[in-house]
Amino acid sequence: MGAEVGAEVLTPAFFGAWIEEAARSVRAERDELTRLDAAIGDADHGTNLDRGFTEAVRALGERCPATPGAVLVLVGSTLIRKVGGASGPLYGTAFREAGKALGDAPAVSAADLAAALTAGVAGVRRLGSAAEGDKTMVDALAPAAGALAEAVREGRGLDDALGAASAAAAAGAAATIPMPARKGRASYLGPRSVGHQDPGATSAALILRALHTVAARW
Amino acid sequence: MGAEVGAEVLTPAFFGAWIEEAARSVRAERDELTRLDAAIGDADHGTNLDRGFTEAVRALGERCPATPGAVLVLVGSTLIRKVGGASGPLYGTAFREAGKALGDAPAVSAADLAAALTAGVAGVRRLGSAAEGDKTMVDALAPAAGALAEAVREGRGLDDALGAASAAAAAGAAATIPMPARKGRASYLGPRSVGHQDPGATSAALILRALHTVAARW
Amino acid sequence: MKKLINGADAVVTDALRGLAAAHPGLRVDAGNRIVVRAGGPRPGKVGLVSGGGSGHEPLHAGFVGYGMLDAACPGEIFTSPVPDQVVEASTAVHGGAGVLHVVKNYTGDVLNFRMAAELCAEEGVEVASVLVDDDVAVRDSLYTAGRRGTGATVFVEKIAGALAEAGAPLAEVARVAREVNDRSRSFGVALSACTTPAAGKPTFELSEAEVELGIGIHGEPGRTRDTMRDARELTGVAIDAIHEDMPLSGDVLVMVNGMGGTPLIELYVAYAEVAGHLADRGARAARSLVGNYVTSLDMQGFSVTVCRLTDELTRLWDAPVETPALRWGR
Amino acid sequence: MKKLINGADAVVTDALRGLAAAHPGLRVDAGNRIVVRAGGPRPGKVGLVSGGGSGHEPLHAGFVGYGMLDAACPGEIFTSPVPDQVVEASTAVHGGAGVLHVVKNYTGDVLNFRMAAELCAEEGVEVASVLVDDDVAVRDSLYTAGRRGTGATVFVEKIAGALAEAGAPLAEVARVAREVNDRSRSFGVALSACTTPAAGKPTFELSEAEVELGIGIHGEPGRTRDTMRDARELTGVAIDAIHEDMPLSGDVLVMVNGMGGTPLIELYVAYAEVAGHLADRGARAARSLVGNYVTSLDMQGFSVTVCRLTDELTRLWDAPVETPALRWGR
Ligand SMILES: Nc1ncnc2c1ncn2[C@@H]1O[C@H](COP(=O)(O)OP(=O)(O)O)[C@@H](O)[C@H]1O
Ligand SMILES: Nc1ncnc2c1ncn2[C@@H]1O[C@H](COP(=O)(O)OP(=O)(O)O)[C@@H](O)[C@H]1O
Ligand SMILES: [Mg+2]
Ligand SMILES: [Mg+2]
Ligand SMILES: [Mg+2]
Ligand SMILES: [Mg+2]
Repeated sequence: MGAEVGAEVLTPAFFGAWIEEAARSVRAERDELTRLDAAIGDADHGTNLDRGFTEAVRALGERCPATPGAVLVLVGSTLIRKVGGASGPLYGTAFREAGKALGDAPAVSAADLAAALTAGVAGVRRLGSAAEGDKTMVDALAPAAGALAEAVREGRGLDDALGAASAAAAAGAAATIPMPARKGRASYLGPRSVGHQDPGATSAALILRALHTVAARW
Repeated sequence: MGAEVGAEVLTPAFFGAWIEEAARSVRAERDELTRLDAAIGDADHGTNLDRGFTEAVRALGERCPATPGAVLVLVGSTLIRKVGGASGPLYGTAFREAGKALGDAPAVSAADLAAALTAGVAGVRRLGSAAEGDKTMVDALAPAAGALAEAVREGRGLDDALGAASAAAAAGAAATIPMPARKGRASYLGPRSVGHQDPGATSAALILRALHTVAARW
Repeated sequence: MKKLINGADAVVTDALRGLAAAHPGLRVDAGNRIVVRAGGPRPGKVGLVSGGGSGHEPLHAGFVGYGMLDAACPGEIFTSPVPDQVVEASTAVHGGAGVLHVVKNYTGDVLNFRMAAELCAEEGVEVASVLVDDDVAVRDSLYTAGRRGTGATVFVEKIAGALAEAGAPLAEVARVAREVNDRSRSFGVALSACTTPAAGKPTFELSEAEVELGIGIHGEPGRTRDTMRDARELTGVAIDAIHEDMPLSGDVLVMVNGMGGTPLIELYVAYAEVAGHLADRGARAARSLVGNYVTSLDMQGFSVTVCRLTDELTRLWDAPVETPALRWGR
Repeated sequence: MKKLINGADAVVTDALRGLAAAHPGLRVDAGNRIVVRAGGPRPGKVGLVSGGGSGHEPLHAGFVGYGMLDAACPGEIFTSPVPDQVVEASTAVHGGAGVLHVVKNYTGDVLNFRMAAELCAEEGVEVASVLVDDDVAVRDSLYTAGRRGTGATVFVEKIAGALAEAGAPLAEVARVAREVNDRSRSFGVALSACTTPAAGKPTFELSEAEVELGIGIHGEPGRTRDTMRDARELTGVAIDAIHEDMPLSGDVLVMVNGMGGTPLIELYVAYAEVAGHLADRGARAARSLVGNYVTSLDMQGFSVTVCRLTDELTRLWDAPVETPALRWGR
């Protein structure tokens, strides 16, 4: 455990395992995500993501992309093609942009992953024009990308670095609770959105936790 | 109290007082009648009769018919014109036939009243073709008419005779509880109508009780 | 009970005011509760009059217009109209060729329309009546008031209305109306009871696991309470009941009708199953209606009505109609 | 939750099968979730494509047909469609004159339609988009995703559809679509929440004494919770909110729309009040729709949509239309 930060140890299989773990985790939390979305949205976030990640796992199984970048681009495209709603294009873009940032290297490093995550978050921001504090998935994704980049700069191990990213995402998701929403459906509620955790930030934290889980046993 | 059975003491005012008392009683029991109708019918018997008797009282106030017969015919016509449903034509016919039986005498005796009630019940039977035991208003009206006729034959006083009629109607209404309905809406329920008191029999008992109440203080 | 009303006593009058405001093609007397086609009676055309308790909207007032009813007499909620209404409506639409009363088979409707018909005769208006009694859930008509009139009412009114519009005489219009009724059967299922404004609470209680099978359209419980099942099975129960009473084959007109509280998406789910069940029995849904046509206030549930078509009935069904709730061809 | 379905995952596909069986004038691809007018694209006619989450029936698929939409793309329940659906629908209806996307203003709909429009452009299909955002309950659009698209969608689709049917070019059809949206406002009130099949329980709880004011069409709570009132007052709240945003005068087209679980009799009660409130403000309900057109599954409640008419809009509204849910003139 604990590969060198600079080492290109992250193979397509690693990324495939991540998506499988994310799919498992989304499936397990599906009803909770839907419940969160019922409170300030339209009660479909859990089913949306469950459908999307199930399809992503299937697509990876059928096509077995040869590079990490191709894995993430395929995941992103699948999410766009299968999820719908706000989260489909947003997560789809995140994965596609992250995948494109990884280029066509056959394996990538933690530093590459950090850069990819940053690129993914930038894609989400561009498409949805949400800033941190708007009570969206950005509130989990952006701190996670920041924490990963920081850990990589500090030369911490992969497990450790992704642990930091996952923790930052979870903290970011929790921090959405007191926020009034300014983007997405929850914004229609104005001040009534306060007191509820954003479903997209919650799912983002799950996806980052899955990444850490897979890294920890890699 | 206790006028002679043969005496023609029952004036238009007596019949007007009866209808007013019946209206009061129906108003007081409106929700209960509707509740009974909800169980085996369509939840409108209380409002139907309340509407009808309110209109009947108003019509009597406006027109002040000069004979008992005219009072009852006006009441019956008003019920037909205002109630609708099954009970409108049936009660309307009962009062109209009873009124016609009273002819144009300015005052009538308990014996006349007994004959009129019998005529009214016959009208209901003819129109609705329900027999006793079918779980309808006939199950309260027929015993009441029978008891009144009997009491009159026995020469009992008005109060006493109408007390017997009222008691017979109440017993008849209660006896509908174990019956399966064979007429009206409740018949659609088949055996499921068993265990509920028929709303029309219940209202018939109320109307007979009102008659006794008025007679008791006449 | 939460309802979008101004008070239990005002519902019918208020709804009629709304109907009048929304449909300039109708002449609505909200006080006397009569809805008539604007333009007055057409000389020589048979007039079609129907009516019944309110709470079944769009039935009947929503079917007043070209090619269907000439007048409707809405009673109080679930209460048949009084004879006066029917007489007034009949004389209003009488164009000299007589009037057909379309009467759903309920004791109240039958008695009030019968009294009205007698009064009409006294006033010189020739009246024929057709009794609609399509609900196969009511059996043993020796021991009941007979089958209820439910969904087939729409078919009878549309098809007889088309024939009347074409100028057929009263006897012919009555004949085809009876034929439609004879060839039609219905069966209804409730997922929840309805709440009348006057009662203020549901007419019965169903748990999450229960349905009422064989319901009518007045919030009364059905023949039996059974376990909740999926759309395929529930529609199967309905089609079985109909098929057992009237073997299905050939081209049929079928309506999947919502009871008022069931959204359209579910009615389409049900229709997909109904079409399949019909095909399994060798019948073909040649014509169809999916939607809320004969409702029971806010009840959740559905009914299925099937009419075995003839060429004549199909032609009359397809003829133009222009009413608030049914419109095509113009 | 009791629903007339075969399982939460099957609802949309099953309903599309039912739609296909009931409406031979539609070509339905239940698997890919595309509903297209039968007969293929008409050369030279602008294609009209809309779509959005399911659960709002008859919107949008019920408005596919002559004089209205050429195609609809239903997503999952309350979930906007994916770009592939929109691209496939757009290419299917493209008759060489371009395609108009009618998009309700929700982040998901906007993003998916935007991606689809880019893909269409790559495939050589010219696309214009009109965003419907009529819901005045959403204020402060700096701090929100902007106004929601609700009832005005029906007006936009009908009126732009009529112009497209008449052979107008894409820019003209887009112009009139935007004009309808600009002249339209909506406000909705919930008496009860809806239950999505996936969630299985109501999205919020309301007591007997409460209503939600300013709701959208996705089961989300409104801007504020308030005390239940009668139809006159509740419609007054809606008209006030609309009037405050867009002063009402002259001839208007008005829709009193049910949210899916409210029976027609109550919608007519509400319409009577709405017509009165409009008259009080000097506006006249020159055209109207009363019924369930843009629903939210089984939610009880209503919305009011008002469009300030021009002669052109009135003429296009009156033009013939032949779809499952809106039909006149043919
Ligand atoms: N403009 C946006 N930028 C970033 N994230 C957004 C934006 N709008 C919505 N989201 C995210 O999407 C989540 C909702 O996703 P989902 O429920 O699947 O879609 P929908 O809102 O269309 O039903 C929200 O919780 C939020 O995190
Ligand atoms: N054929 C009949 N003969 C006598 N009484 C009848 C008959 N049908 C119904 N009734 C009586 O009418 C009562 C119902 O009256 P009501 O609820 O006012 O009318 P509806 O059944 O039309 O809603 C029943 O409880 C029953 O007593
Ligand atoms: Mg959502
Ligand atoms: Mg009753
Ligand atoms: Mg009744
Ligand atoms: Mg959604």
